[in-house]
Amino acid sequence: MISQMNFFLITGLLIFGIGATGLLIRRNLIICFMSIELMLNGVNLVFVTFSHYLNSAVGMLYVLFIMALAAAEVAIGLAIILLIYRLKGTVDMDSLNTMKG
Amino acid sequence: MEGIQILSIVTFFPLVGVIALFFIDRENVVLQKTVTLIVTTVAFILSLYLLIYFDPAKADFQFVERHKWIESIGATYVVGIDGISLFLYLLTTFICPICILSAWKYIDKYVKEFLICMLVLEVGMLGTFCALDLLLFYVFWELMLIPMYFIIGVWGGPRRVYAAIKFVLYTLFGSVLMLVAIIFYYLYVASKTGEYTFDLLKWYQVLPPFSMQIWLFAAFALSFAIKVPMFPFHTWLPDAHVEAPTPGSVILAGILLKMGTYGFIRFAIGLFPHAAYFLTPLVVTLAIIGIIYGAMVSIVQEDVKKLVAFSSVSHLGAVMLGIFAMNIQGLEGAMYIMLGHGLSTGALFIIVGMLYERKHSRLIADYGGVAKVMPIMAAFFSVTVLSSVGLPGLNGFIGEFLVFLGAFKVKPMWTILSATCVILAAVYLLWMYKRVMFGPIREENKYLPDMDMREVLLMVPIVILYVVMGVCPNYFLGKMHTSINAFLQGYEKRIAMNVYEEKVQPLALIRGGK
Amino acid sequence: MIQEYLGYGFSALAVLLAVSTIIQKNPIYSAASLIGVMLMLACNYVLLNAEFIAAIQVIVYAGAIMVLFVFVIMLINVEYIKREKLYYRGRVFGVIIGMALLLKLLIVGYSLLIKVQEGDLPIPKDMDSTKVIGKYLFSNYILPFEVISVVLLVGIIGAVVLGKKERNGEEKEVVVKTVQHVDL
Amino acid sequence: MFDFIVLIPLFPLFGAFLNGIYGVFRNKWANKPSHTIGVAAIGLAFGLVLLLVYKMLSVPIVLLALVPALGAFLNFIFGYKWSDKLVSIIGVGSVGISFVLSALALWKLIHLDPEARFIEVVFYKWMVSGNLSLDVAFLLDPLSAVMILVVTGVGFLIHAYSMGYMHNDPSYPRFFSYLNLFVFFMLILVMSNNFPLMFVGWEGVGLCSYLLIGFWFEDDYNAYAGNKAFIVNRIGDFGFILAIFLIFVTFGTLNYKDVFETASRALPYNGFTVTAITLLLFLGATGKSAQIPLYVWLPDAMAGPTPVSALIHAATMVTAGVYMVARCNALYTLAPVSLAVVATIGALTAIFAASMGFAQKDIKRILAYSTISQLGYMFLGVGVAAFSAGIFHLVTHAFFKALLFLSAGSVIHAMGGEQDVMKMGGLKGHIKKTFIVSLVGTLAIAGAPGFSGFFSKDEILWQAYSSPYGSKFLWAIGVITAGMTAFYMFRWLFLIFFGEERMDHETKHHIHESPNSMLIPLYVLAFLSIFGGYMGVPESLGVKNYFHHFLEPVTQYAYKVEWPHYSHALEYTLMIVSVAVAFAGFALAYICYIKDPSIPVKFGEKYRTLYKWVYNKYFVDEFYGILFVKGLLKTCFGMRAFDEKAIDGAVNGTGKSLYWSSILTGKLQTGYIYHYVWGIVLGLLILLF
Repeated sequence: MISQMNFFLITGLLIFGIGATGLLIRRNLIICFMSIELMLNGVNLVFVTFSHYLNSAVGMLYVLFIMALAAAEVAIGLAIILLIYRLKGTVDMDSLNTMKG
Repeated sequence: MEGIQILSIVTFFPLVGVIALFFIDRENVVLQKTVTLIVTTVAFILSLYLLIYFDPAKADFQFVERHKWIESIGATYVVGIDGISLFLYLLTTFICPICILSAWKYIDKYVKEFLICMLVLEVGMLGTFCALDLLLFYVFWELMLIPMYFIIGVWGGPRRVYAAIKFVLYTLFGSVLMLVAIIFYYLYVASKTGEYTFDLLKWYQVLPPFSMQIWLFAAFALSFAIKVPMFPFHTWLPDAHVEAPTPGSVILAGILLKMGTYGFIRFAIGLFPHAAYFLTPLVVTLAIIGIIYGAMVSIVQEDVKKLVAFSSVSHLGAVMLGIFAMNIQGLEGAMYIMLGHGLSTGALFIIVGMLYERKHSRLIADYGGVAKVMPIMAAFFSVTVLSSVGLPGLNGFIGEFLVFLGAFKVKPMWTILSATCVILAAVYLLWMYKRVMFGPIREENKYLPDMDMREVLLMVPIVILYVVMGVCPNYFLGKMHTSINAFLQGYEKRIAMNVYEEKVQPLALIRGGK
Repeated sequence: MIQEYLGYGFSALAVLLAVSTIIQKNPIYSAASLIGVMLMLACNYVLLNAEFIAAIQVIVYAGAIMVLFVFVIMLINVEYIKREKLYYRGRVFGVIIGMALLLKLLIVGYSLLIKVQEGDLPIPKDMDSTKVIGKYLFSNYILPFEVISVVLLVGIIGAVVLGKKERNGEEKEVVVKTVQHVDL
Repeated sequence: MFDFIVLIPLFPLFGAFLNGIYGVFRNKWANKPSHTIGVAAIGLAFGLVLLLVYKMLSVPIVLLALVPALGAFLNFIFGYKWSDKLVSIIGVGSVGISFVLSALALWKLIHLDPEARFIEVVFYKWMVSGNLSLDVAFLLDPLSAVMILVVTGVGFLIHAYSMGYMHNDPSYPRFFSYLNLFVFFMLILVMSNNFPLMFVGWEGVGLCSYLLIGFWFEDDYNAYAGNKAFIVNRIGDFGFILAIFLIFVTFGTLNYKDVFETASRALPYNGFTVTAITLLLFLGATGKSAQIPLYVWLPDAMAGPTPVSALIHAATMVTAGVYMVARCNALYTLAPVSLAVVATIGALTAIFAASMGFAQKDIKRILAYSTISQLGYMFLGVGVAAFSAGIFHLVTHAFFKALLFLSAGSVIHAMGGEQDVMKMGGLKGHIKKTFIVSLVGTLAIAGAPGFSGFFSKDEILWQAYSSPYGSKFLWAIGVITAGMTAFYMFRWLFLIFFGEERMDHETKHHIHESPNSMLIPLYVLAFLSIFGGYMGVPESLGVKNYFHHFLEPVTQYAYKVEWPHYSHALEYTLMIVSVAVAFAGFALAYICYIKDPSIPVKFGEKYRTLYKWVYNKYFVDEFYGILFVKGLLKTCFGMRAFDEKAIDGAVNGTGKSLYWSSILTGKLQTGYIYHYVWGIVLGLLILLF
């Protein structure tokens, strides 16, 4: 029982870590954005796992909230990416450093 | 008398003006000014209630109001005044209408915003003088900063932005340290009494150990010393004064500076007597340096406003000397100089402002012989200068006399050094007056208009107060005696306690917090 | 028992697809892999007795969100994007840091796992997850629920505002350029 | 019964107030409706103040005040044209009433027992702070009675004289306002019963002196002279106020009576405290009374109108120091060191200033140096504990020096503003009346037997010789100074009234005698200069010394020590010596300036350096200028530079360093998102460790 739970948890962590790694190694805004989605999904899995094994509905509720937030985030984030592309003609992060100090 | 929450009414009354101003047409400048003038005047008249019903025989705080504020951290809305704050409070309400009147022509852009700033500033100042809760005090203390920042930064002279930022950063620097000290002491009080509170009266009942007092006193004192301003922390003052518009300078010199000295009496010394006693030599040395230094630097200023600003450094040094003489004459004299300086320096700035309105110059060298064409101005100017010089019969003398007497009782050398400002004050002020008003008149100054009715009306109450304060000081001193005596007795009682044994663990205090 | 093995399988696939997501050069492939990850996770949710979440996962994530992604990828010049350099200084270091983070998370997570306790808001035995979620969402979590709805609304409005085309000259030029890119 | 003395200073104050307001606003109010409003308001205020005083005192004598009040009110209503007349009525009238009241006070005082001649009238409580409790209270004792009589009497005459002298001056009301204010402060000074109140008057007269010296402020020099006077006086005041503090700390009170009684009872003879107090007080006196080293302001003070020089810088204000030392005789007699200092400084000033008077050319400056010299005499008198002698000389000096100054004013008036004696001469025939009164004044100051100066100067010289604090040396200086005085005063007289007429034709044509309003005060003063001395005829001449006995209740402390007795014969001898020396001075002046006017020229050429030094007043002014004024300014400039560079530099430097460091740290913001992600992840890792 516990080993099964650990397995799901480890899966969640792995997905989170892969997402973080993706964020670190890619320069394409869209792929980075997808990596963030990956991280969110990893966390979601952990939540649901705990919800199941600890018999608490809180985890599932949080997953719902996270999904709603993710939806909003994607809507705005993609709109921003589009806008950036329109203004700059690129979504490569290397060319986006106007916030340079 | 019960039930009328007069202090809150007066303190927040200027906000009525702010609301009224929201509904006045932007173009209708005269109405805006009139409304503000009426509101501030009504606030002054209301504040006279305090003067009439103030019981000089009672040492406690009077007109006290207590309301819940932020219960979760134990902050309460407590206001009240005693003999120490009474006249400072009244001075504020008195100066404000005069400021509005002095700004009548001087401010010609963003009038509405300016008036709102002035009204908010008045709320902040009044609140600072009557707040008895440290958090409330801090809120009011910071509240003043913002309108003042705008007044200097928007309506000031050519280098206004520099001056405004210097003023705000300098003052903030001090007050942040004070905030840290307030929070620290709050936790200490909680660890001692188990009650989380910012109430000053409850804080007075706790006496922290010496090692802690030193640091807390230093934090408070630095904040107040910058505001006063004491000797090495004074450089924001000339810049702020020179750049600020007339009403800004008047408020700055007349009232804002007194908050530092008031804070010293009420908080820094009141809460940390041992540290104050221990650091007296340091503070007094700085005060004496300030007295002489301020006077000597102002001798050679070319800008009238700068001269007056440095004279403030000198006068406020005398206030500090009086406070730290720690006897009744010194303290009462310090209070009296505060009031007198508020009037006379305020009036000096008003007069300089009037000259500036006419000639658009503050340089002494641009004037000369103006008394010929402006006899009324010359008369008011001379009375004000003399009051600032400390001529007996006017307000300045009483305060200086008492302060120097108080200091002499402690250490004659203090007085011998600092009383040289009696000579130096005559040198810088009269020399300036001579160069501005006397001598042959220049061709281009021959047609400067004299003071008009508004300007005369604005100066007359001030001049009457000079004379009243100089001739009948007992009326004013009589209302202070009990409070100042109680303050001194409390100080002596507390200083007799032993605080040198206890050790505090600051980290434990913070971890033990709520 | 079969469920257990199914779980292992889905999880393994999810991880593999996740890796694929981040190493694909073409964003479209990445998106496809991501959809796969989400589907696999949905399967896992079913195994974990969270049918409602699984359904939402498929509908919202795999459906709505990923469609958005794909749209955007389509709008953007794919050819251009493909030109991204995949190998550069720091990438290896990035992988190392990512793995280190993963490891650390595992260690910390394990140490925390010991302290895991029974949670509140228990799931009654006779209720399925959908019902439980409904019950709690509209009682204990009503305020966050409302707040999240406002957030969504803000998101919608924000997206609309951001996507709106400006009407002054310079902006137009850029838009034209963009359209040309799409044509290509 | 003595409550009315409160009014003595108040009347001049009212006058000053009314004239001041009028002077300030008269251009504004001319032919305007606000005129009436302003006038009504002031009249009302005046009436209210009078009512207040009346209620406070409940003395019918207050009604007297209503007369000028009514006059003032009516005159104000009737407009601008009559204003000067009105100003005169208020100005002169108020001082006149004060004079009448002072005379009344003296009259009542004389009718009391000598022991009871000490009356304190409390006006109101001034300030209380801890154990400090001060009243605004007036003291009437023989000393202050003499002083108020001199102040109001001479003051009244000079006011009356000013009506003519200042006629047609555009600032006429202002002048009378200041003059009245001066009388007020002077009366406060002499009537106060405690030190701080005396200090009020002390500074107040300094203020009026400042205002009046700079009265014609369009001339830069006048304003400069006023400033110089005020600032130099302030140096003295610094000493005075320290003395007040020391007195308070020592005695716990500042009331004269308590201080003096405690002092004579409890303080040790020749103790440190009492010496310090008296020396500090004397520092104040040197400032106000123009003694070495603070005398430099007085010659410059002659920039003011002549009546001012007469009233303030000759008759009254400058003698305040003498009054103060006499007032504090209880303290001074306990401090022989201080007394010696006072006497020495007095004697030195007397001879030093007299020598400076030799070569001056300005008609008023000669008199100014003479005043300094005579003040030195007074200090010599009080310095040998002959307080009544000092005061006596103060009184007679007030008469004859006021007379001399006013005569000088009359001469200047006649010459159309010319002040250089080298451009006068032979005026005897043109302005005979002025000449006669000037002669009287010169004789009095030179100490011609029978004139007032003879008695007072002689008493001082005799006391300097015979007092236990005196010495033959001091006496010798005094006698030499007497000779010098006679010389330069007759030089002054001869240069103006005798010899050839050195003025140009234009001026000569316009020479005219002054109007009666100016001459009548001169006659009165001339009368006083002759006969004023007879109230203090020395007892050796077989008459009772009224003056001395009258002051005895005040100066009694001086007689606690044994005074040596000398024979009358010795006194006669000394008297004859001093008269002879004075006559020698006169003879020398006669030879030099009438017999053979070429002698001084030759002398000046022969001893060029000496002449130059004397003419330039030994370069003391220049020396002070370099040492103090330049030094102070240099220091101040240095401090300003320090303030701007070091202190403000440190403040701005902090700001600048923060600015640059923020620019540096800003470089960390590369703008690349992945760098921020790196930061986040690394931070997370660090946190998890």
